Amino acid sequence: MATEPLGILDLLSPYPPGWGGTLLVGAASTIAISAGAFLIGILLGTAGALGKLSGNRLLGLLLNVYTTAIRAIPELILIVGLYYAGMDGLNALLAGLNLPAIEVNGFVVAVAVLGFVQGAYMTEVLRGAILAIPVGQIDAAKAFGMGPMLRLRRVILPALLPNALPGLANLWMSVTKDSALVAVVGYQELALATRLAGASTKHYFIFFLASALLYLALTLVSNIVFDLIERHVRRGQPKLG
Amino acid sequence: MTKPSFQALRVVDLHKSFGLHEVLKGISTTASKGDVISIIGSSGSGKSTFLRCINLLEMPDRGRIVLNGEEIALKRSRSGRMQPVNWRQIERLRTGLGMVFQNFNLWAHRTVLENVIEAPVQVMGLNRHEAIEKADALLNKVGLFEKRDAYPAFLSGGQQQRAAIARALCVDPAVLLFDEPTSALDPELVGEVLKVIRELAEEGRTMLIVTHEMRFARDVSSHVLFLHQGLIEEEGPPRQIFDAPLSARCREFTGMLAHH
Amino acid sequence: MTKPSFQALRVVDLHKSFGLHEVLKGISTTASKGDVISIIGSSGSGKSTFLRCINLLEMPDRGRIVLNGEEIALKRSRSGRMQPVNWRQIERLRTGLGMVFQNFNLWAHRTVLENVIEAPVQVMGLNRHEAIEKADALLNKVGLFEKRDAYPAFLSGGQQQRAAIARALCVDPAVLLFDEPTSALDPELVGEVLKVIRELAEEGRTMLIVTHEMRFARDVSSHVLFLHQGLIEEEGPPRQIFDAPLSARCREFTGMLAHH
Amino acid sequence: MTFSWIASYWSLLSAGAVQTLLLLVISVIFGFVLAIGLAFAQVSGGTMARCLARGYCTFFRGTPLLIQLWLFYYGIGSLLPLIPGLRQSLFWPILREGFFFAAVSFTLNYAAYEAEVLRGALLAVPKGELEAGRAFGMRPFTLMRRIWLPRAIRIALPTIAGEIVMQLKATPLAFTVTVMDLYAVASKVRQDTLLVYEPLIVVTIFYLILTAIIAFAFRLLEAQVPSRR
Amino acid sequence: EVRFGVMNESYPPFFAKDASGEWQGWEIDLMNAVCEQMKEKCSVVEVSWDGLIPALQSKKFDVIWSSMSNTEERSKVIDFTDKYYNTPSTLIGPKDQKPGAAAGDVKDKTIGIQVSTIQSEYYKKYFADVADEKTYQTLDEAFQDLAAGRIEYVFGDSLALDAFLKSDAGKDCCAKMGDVANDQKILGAGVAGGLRKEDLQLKAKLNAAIAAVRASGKYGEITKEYFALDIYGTN
Ligand SMILES: Nc1ncnc2c1ncn2[C@@H]1O[C@H](COP(=O)(O)OP(=O)(O)OP(=O)(O)O)[C@@H](O)[C@H]1O
Ligand SMILES: Nc1ncnc2c1ncn2[C@@H]1O[C@H](COP(=O)(O)OP(=O)(O)OP(=O)(O)O)[C@@H](O)[C@H]1O
Ligand SMILES: [Mg+2]
Ligand SMILES: [Mg+2]
Repeated sequence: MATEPLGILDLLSPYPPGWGGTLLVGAASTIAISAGAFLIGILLGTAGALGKLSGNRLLGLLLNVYTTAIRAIPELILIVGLYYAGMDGLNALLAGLNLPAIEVNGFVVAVAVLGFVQGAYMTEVLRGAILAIPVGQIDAAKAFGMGPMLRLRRVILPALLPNALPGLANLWMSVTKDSALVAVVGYQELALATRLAGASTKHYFIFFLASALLYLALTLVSNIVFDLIERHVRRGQPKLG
Repeated sequence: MTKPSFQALRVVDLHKSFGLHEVLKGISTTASKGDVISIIGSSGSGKSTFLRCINLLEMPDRGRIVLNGEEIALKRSRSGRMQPVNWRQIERLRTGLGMVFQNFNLWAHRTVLENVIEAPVQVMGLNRHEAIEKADALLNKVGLFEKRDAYPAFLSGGQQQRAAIARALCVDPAVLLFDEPTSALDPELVGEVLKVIRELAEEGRTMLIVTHEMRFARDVSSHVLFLHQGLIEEEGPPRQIFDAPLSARCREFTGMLAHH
Repeated sequence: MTKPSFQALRVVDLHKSFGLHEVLKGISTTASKGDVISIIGSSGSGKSTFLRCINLLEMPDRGRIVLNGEEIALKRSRSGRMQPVNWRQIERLRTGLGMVFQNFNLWAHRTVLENVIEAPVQVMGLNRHEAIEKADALLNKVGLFEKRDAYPAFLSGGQQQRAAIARALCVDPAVLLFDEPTSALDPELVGEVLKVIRELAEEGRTMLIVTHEMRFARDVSSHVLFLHQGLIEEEGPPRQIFDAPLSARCREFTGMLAHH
Repeated sequence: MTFSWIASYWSLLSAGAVQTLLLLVISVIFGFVLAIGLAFAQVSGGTMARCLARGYCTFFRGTPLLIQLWLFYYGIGSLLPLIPGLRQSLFWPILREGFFFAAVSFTLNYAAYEAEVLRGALLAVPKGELEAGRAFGMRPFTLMRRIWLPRAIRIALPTIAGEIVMQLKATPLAFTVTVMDLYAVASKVRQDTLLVYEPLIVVTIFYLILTAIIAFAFRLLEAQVPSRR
Repeated sequence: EVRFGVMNESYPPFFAKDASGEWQGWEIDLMNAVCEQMKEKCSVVEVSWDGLIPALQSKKFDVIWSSMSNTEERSKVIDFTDKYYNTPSTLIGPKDQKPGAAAGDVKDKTIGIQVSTIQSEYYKKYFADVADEKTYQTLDEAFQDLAAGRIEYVFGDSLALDAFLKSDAGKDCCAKMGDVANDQKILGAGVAGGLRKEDLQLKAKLNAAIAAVRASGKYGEITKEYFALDIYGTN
């Protein structure tokens, strides 16, 4: 393979043989995967937290298993297990029923798995946040005849957000980095693109720096968004300090 | 529908324990439309718990609660605790109940105005515009109009209490539960609240008021309950309770007024 | 040390605004050792703000505060706000001040007993054992001994208030700031608190008491301040304020007592 | 499923488990202490401290741990030998090992995440309770130690447990700097034997036990102060 | 159609993805030659190293073509074709170090080895008693540590090591210490295609094609483009 030396700018140029385009496409995938997983996580987490707090013994037990086990199992085993073994099992079953085999996109499986994992973490984050809401606020909602859904939407969610946001922001930050796992199912995002570029050109440092900057940019934007939300949800709160 | 509808509230043999501590040992009472019932008793005697049992914020251990002729259907779960047969019924009945909490419990993330219109708009489906109009009138009445856009954390104690009163009134409830609604108010405002309560009673609303201000209880109520050691030690019209109590304990309690 | 030590507290020309809203427009007062000063006034008139300025929980915009002959050194920061010259001084002076908050502010993660002994042990360095002994005596006095191991969230309103009172008394402060210390208490307990306050005054402690209970104010205080629109509208011995007020506004305010 | 390989890899596995545990314990303990400082700096520090702490958290949460580890180990670490005499010194045995760098960068990274959680929890403490402390003359440090921090930690307990588990899951990254943690051993087994699931299952069981212990310990802590609900 | 599973990370010059997403390299060229020989249509499926085996087993592709060394352990799980290349194993170290690749030379030194390579097997058998091992995920990392003086040797495939010695970073610091003594059992099996155990037909076809490509001189042609020496190895 003939590799004439390239300057830094050439290496990062968005068009081949520069790797800039690959990195940017990877970054876009990272955001897509993370956002998908994060949203699934929020839904599962909210349901999980409410379930844990519902006082139902059996449900609580199940959810404890969910949060303990899913957080403990390495994501790799979940993704590989679900995508390969799970799909094989499913297709074997379908074949047994004389149905055509289905092919699920690895991307979908990866997002679902990451979302499922995020949900386990969020269950605990949100449970803590709900517990930190003064009971009286929820009592008041009940006393005015609000049903569970309305209570959730109008009182619990807005009141838990200030407490939950830092935990959620952390989860967002870490899912943008965990999304590297989708490589296992043959999908390429920022981390893998970086390694590819590094290995192909041996200019590891440049590409790690470039991708660190991309991640940092993503973080800065996320920070701004989270700050804005936090300022909004803390609007009724006096300054401590 | 076991009772004629002029009976706004009936509580029969209400029991409630926290752990081993039995707070209510069988409370029964009846309130007709337009009644104003004061509940007095020493601190920790279970007054708040009684009010909170009526709208099922605390689940009673035993007893029946009948609101506007409709009995709250309770059943005993397998673990032996009471629970509602149908939460929908509870929610429906609660919309007919207004409550002012002892510590106000305003929603911290909403302004005073938003606190007041929350239930009318979200629960009763009132149009937002109308709700605001109504809320403004109420806020004016309790002298809080200029604080309508402030968040609760930035209000004085009395202002928070007035906001809580406005919030409870804004849902036009048939039965109002007031837990020490004047504890943070100055005498003038106590007078205002007294007036409001009288108006409400004239409109036919029923009120249960927990209070420590004997003078207020005497002025406002049609009937007084004296709670002692988990039971109604004495009840009757204010004149009896305050001027000629039958029980020694009640005499002692209300008599304190004169001592200092 | 500009003043003789029998002057426990002197406040001169205290101003405080929240944003554009000027709450205190120049309050001056002096309290000698053993004085019990009641502060009355309508809701939102700035009574709590006044108390909170004295121990610098709110930073005054202008004014001087002298505690036991020692003036709190304040300076104006570059942004034009007041700030203490030396936080250490503030902390030291605060240990000589006890405060009962209007909404109690008990520490939710500590039991009643732990709440009471916290400051004596952690701030004053009292031995834990002694502190518990002292706390138990105080809890007994306010009738809360049996709740000593309960967490605040599980207490009734009056029980919380009594815990807050015990907590403030346990540091043996020379000056006590009470913000409506009897708002959640029944008449019997109000009588108890009254007795305690009289004892404390006899011991030479100085007290500032915000209250809405005029009868209590009359019975307890050696001096009454009537706050109105950010100023002291009238002040004097209770007999003057309640029986023959000079200002029309004061007459109206205290007169309400009789109206209902 | 075949687990016959366990016998021949046993010593590696147990050494790996020890490395995993050590990394976790070191980073969580030191990281937590650092996080407390960072959180307070953001909540009640001066402008300078606030900006520094915020920048720290943004950087360490914003870039992948892997890259931080690389920067430390291959960046700073490879400059170290240039310091004269260092290679002969007592520290070299530590400084040449990846473990030291992994522990340091895990600690710094964990601190950033934990600081964010604590920051939120500190802000969730009711203002009145702090004022009560101040009104009794508590020094800022006493207030933090007795009221603010314990109260905040209680609020954040479930999230803190989650952060610790996440840290556990991050330990495998240490392999990129040659630390053979349990996961790395499992990866090695996977590549040696091409068994897909079995080695990971062993890791999973270890993680499960650790996670269950963490969850249980935190449930006990939570139960210390009963909540009304 | 035969689908070839290639690891989705670059391993130049054997396989590497360029910036436009095309796979290239010696192994890819060989794959094409083998396919031509088999008269089959071929495609590349890329999966991460962790996904190779499960993907093979769940038939996402048919043969692993990703510089995977044939070892005894591994052939318990999958089947291998005949080898298609095998390079000698070499030790490199700092310039000022005494050359030599016997157990006596590496005594009390630390050797950097990529995880799960045949060299790691070799180390276990010959060096474990006298020298320390440091395990790396990739050789590139080992090279950095070698340059930084954290380890005294890197033990690996001679091609990769030579490439490093020729690079800017390697030129100044390091030199070849010597090839290790051969052990046919560990080092002889070479790199081969990985197959599902039941695919005997495909195995036979691939073996025939590899042999034919080698015999026809095509193998040599491809190799010349990338390497200066024959990489098929002895025997
Ligand atoms: N959630 C709870 N768990 C345990 N005990 C409780 C709980 N709520 C109240 N109690 C106890 O029950 C008793 C009655 O409380 P309640 O709040 O009804 O008193 P109250 O009559 O309203 O008193 P106050 O006048 O002081 O408000 C008190 O002793 C209190 O400590
Ligand atoms: N932190 C704050 N920010 C803005 N406004 C405030 C704040 N605290 C109090 N206020 C306003 O200052 C005024 C005085 O409040 P303060 O709490 O001193 O009243 P108060 O005399 O104690 O009343 P009450 O008897 O109702 O307790 C009120 O109008 C209140 O809304
Ligand atoms: Mg009560
Ligand atoms: Mg006040």
